[in-house]
Amino acid sequence: MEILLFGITREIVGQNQLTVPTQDRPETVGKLKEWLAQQYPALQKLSSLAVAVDSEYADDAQPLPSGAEVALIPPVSGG
Amino acid sequence: MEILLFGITREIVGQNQLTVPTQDRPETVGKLKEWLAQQYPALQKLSSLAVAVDSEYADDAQPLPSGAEVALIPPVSGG
Amino acid sequence: MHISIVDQIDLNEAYQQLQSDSAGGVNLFVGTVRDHAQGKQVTKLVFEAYVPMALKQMEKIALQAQQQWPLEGLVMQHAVGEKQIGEPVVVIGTSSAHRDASFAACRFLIDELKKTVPIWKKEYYQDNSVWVNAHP
Amino acid sequence: MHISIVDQIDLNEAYQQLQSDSAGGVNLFVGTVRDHAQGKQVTKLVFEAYVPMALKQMEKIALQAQQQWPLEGLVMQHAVGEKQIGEPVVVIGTSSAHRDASFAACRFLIDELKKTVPIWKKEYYQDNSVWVNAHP
Repeated sequence: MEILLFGITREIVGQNQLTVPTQDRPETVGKLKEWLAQQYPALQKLSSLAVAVDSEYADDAQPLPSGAEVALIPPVSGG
Repeated sequence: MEILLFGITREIVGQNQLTVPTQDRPETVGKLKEWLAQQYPALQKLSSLAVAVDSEYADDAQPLPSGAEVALIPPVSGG
Repeated sequence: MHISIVDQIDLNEAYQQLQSDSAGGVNLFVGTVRDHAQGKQVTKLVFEAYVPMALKQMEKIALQAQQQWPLEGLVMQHAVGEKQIGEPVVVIGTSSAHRDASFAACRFLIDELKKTVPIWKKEYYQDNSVWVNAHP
Repeated sequence: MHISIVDQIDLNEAYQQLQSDSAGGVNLFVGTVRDHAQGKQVTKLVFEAYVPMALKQMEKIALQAQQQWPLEGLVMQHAVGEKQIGEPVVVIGTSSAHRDASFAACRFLIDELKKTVPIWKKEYYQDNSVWVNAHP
């Protein structure tokens, strides 16, 4: 599973995209966040970290079907 | 004494400027308004009628020195 | 501050005059000629101003706004003469470090302008014309 | 409604898109690069967007505004890439028959954009740079 990265999450991970290994594949947004917290502790220091599934904000219970576009959304600062 | 006219006051009086005859010369803004009410009853039908002396709104007690620029200010509608 | 009575509103000039390195927010309000008023079809408007007094009143309002809010820039342009549907007739501009001030000051300036600045609007309809606000 | 992520803000285009014969009031809010932030001298900004999601979120906000106020026109442009001091980075535009609606909607749109639209700003100072809002 590929995860799109933006802003500070790209710098924390050190890549433009993050690949979650098949054996770790999380079934929900909540599980993905748990995996990320373990792999990249610096993500927990952010003011907030949302996950978007198919370009929509997703809550922890939301499933992550294969083929979905998944992205990390650190605190926004447009405008 | 010359009185500048704008908007609907110019149409009511039928001129761009109004001359108050020397013998009628009002000493205050209040007296001027009384004279105008007699001469041009249609002015009393306006929503409001202010007088400006030297480009400032003037109250009824304000004197009208010779040489002052006096203007009638019907209800404004800019913007 | 930049205050003027003009034949043609110049929105780009207004924006340039509001530019400031310390400003993070710029507000522009543009009043335009609407095609209807009082339930009637409007064909055109004509604006007339008592220019020296209008400029003085606009300056007073502008000073009040500057006292109330920390503004970087302030613009008031009002047009006179004949204006067609869609044409701009007034532009109010404000800029400030943060947007609270520029939003609030912009609203204050247009509201006050409409109350006290000696400018008059004649509305032309298909069959007649009236000086707006003149009668109760 | 006209919603876009652009390299360069175009204020004149925004104003043209807000034109409507039924509109009497047009509001434009322009966010620009300020020379200071958090008490530091800013040298430049860089904006990054998750474009498809940003457009979707802007559209949601725009629909909310259209439901809340009787708007004739609505524009949201946000810039991405490197921006220098004084440059515009966002323009929000609204038009309506009466100015209450356009003022309120304009304020709502910029406030909501800053809360939910996936766009990120990196501020560069003399000696370092930070992603704005990233940390508590």
